[in-house]
Parts: sequence; C-alpha cells; structure tokens
Amino acid sequence: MAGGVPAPVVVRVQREDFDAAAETARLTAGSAAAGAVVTFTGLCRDEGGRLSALELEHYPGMAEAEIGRICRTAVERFSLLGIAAIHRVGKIAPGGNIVLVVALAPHRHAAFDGASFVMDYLKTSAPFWKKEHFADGSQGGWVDAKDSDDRAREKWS
Amino acid sequence: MAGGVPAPVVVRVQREDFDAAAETARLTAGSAAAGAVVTFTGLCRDEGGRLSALELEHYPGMAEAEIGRICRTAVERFSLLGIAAIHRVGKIAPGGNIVLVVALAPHRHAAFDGASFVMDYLKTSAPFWKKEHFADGSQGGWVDAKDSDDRAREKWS
Amino acid sequence: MTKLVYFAWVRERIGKGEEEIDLPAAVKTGADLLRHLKTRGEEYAHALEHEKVICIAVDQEHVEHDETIAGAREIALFPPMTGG
Amino acid sequence: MTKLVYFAWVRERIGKGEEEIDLPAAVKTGADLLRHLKTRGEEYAHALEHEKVICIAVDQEHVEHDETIAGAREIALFPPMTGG
Repeated sequence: MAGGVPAPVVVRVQREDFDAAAETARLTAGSAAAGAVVTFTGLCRDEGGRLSALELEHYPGMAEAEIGRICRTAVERFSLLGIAAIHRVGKIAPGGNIVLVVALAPHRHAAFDGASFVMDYLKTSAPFWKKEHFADGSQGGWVDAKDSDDRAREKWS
Repeated sequence: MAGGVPAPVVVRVQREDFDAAAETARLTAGSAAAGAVVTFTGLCRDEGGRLSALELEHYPGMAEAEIGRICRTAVERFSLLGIAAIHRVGKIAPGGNIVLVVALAPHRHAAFDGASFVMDYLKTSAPFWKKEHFADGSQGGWVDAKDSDDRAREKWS
Repeated sequence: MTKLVYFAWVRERIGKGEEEIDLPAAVKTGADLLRHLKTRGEEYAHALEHEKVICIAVDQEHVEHDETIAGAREIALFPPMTGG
Repeated sequence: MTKLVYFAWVRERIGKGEEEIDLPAAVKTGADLLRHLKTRGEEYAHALEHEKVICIAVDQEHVEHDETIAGAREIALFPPMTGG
C-alpha cells in the first residue's frame, strides 16, 4: 500500500441496484500503484425461463459484518489495494444484478484471487438466503446450499 | 449455450480508451442463462512516480488473430456464454487502461477461469510490446518478459 | 432474557422472525439450545429437525454447535447460506 | 520474395520495420532464417544475437525455430511479448 494508506474496504447491503463502473472508478481513483482490477458480477439466471424472480433475505447487521470480515481477510492475504463487495436483497428479476465484488491489486493474480476468494466465502458464510418464485405463479422453494460451494471455499484453507 | 446460439467473441485492438461497463452490458444483453460476469482491467502503474507513459506496440493483424484464437479456446474450454478482449496500443499514461477482458458464464468459476486464462495467454502469446518512458524525460527501455508469466500460462496446460 | 432470531425456512417453520426467551441454566452450548427449543412445540421440532444443518450465530458471529452461548445477547438460527 | 517484418527492439536494432528479401533455397526453417539474416550485417547480428529469445511467426501464426517456413508470405521476428 503506497504511503501506508490502508486499502479501502467498501461493504454494502442494499435493495437498489448497483453501478459496477461507478464502484470500480471510486475504488481505483488515486491508486497509482494499481495495475489490475477484477470485478465479479453475479446475475439472476432465468433458469430456462421458469424463474420469475429470486427473493433475497439477509440477516441485517451480521451480513455486513461477515462480508467485512471476509474482505479484510482478502486484503491481508492477497495484499489488495482495495476491495468492494455489494450485495442486493429483496426481489430480483432474471437478468438483474445480485452481487458485485471489485478487487484492486498491483498485479493480476492477486486481483483474480482476491475477488474469487471473497465470492467463495461470501457464498458459504455470509447470511443471505435465496427463495425462487416461478413464472407459472407457483411459489418456489428455498434454494439449497451446494456442496460444490463448500468445496470451493475449502480450497483456500 | 441456450438455443445453440454461438457465444459472442469480441476482439479489438485500438488506440482509444474502452468503456468496461458498455462492453459488459453489450455482452450480457440477451444472455438469460448468464449468472456470472468477470471483468479484468489492466491499468498502467506509475511505478512509484517514475513512469510518465507506457508505449504499446503491436503486430497488426496477428494481434487480433492471436487474441481471437485465445478467446475461442477459452469459450470452448470453460463453456463461456461470451467473451470480449480489447487491447489498447500507443502511449498510455499512468492510471490509464491497457487491456480489458470480460467473461460471461452460467457460474462463477467458469467466468473467473475464462478471464484468467485469456489474460495468462494474452500476456505470453499475443504480439504486443511495452516500452517505458520516464518522468525525468529519459527514454526507458523495452519491458522484459517475465518468467512468472510463462509459468502462469503453463499451469493451464 | 435472550433474543432469538430466525431466518429463511427456519423462520417460516417456527412461524416468527424473533422472540425473547429465558434460557434454563442447563443450556450452555448451541446444541443444548437446539434440543431445548425442540421441546417448545411441533413448529420448533419441525424447523430444527435436522440439527446438523442448522447454523448458529451468537451476537452476529458464527459458532459451532459445541461452542458456548454463555452471555449471548442475540442468538440467530438459520439454514445453510445461499447468497452470492 | 518473402516479406519480413520486425517489432520492438528487433525492429529498432535492425533499423527498419519490414523488408522483402529473396531467401536462399537452403533456408528451410526458422533457425535457418535467423542464421542467414545474421550474415547480412552487424545490425542483424546484434538484433538476433540471442537466437533463443527471438520469436518467429509465419503468416501471423507462431512457429517453433525448427519448424518449416516453406511457402511463407510474411515472416515476423520479434522479442518475447509483453502485452496485457
């Protein structure tokens, strides 16, 4: 970190949409040592047309705290120059944004690893839950957690 | 790929800056099966204030062809729903954009791998060369290729 | 009194998002808490049927089932997380 | 006649970006080409001094030094690439 300035960590949980470009621009502004920015955007898939919306529930307070812990771990582990993680809640239509992670680093591998690490931990330890609503009007169920997500997280330990 | 539509592959080499958000929006439009977008942006570092500009030279024709080959390989290998790779040439000031890669996939790991794969191959097999110009007015030298970039590419084979 | 909060299908099955209860002195760990709550009625028994999958957070930090919950102001019970 | 194109410090050392030359029949591979060019003058000898680091592309595709260059319309010589 140039001049010992702490790397910015931006964490937000919000109903409204986010602007990946604006968040990226804010994070990179003034970071002359940054050579690489990786952004991850998670989108609501339409599941072959069956889905009408995902409903995202969260644990207010803990969701932000947990994402903050994950982000600070990533900054330290990969020497990131900055990180932003924004997660939406409420009803999200197919094609809509769900989550944004932006990782800033001097070199590309740290930026890729930082963003990927945050996503793998966020999937398995940030308190959010997804419920599906179907296009035929039927009430969908809660999305099951995936073993593959647990394995993805374990590869970092 | 929904309906057997081929995944879009966008390749450009240009002097002018690119707009990561616009490229991403264009690539994701109409891809209802996409759940993950990863964008990589390579920026010109100021090298602790020493650098005034990077000058990017390329082999016209082959640069586009080689990036196209890399992108098509990535689409096939990671089942991407779309990929864009845009590389700038000419003089670029510190903080400026050098390269953009956008990878679109149903799930996050394919999108991360796709973007990372394209960058690792682009670094070592796309015909671009960087020359440094220093802030004190001195003519810098050609940037040396890095062994670490060769090793990064080899991990995919 | 300890505040309990529930999320997703744990909340739906118990039928409320939060409540305050007096915990017996014998309830020392997360596992103790789950066993205690299951005696409070069918809706709790149903929600907490598969104990192993229930996640527990004490004052907004994850804890294992065998960890102490002593001194907790707020305890959350919820299914495996599916954000991102 | 075969078109030769040079980039980065190979171009600077040879002193030109491209030229057309008649290749002797004995020049069959990329390695043959480098050895032949080095007989054309000091600037070529300097540019191609460390043969192993020079990359060769035939009609805009990478080739190894021991591969044939027969039938090439355009051959490019350049240093290791540093884009991205």
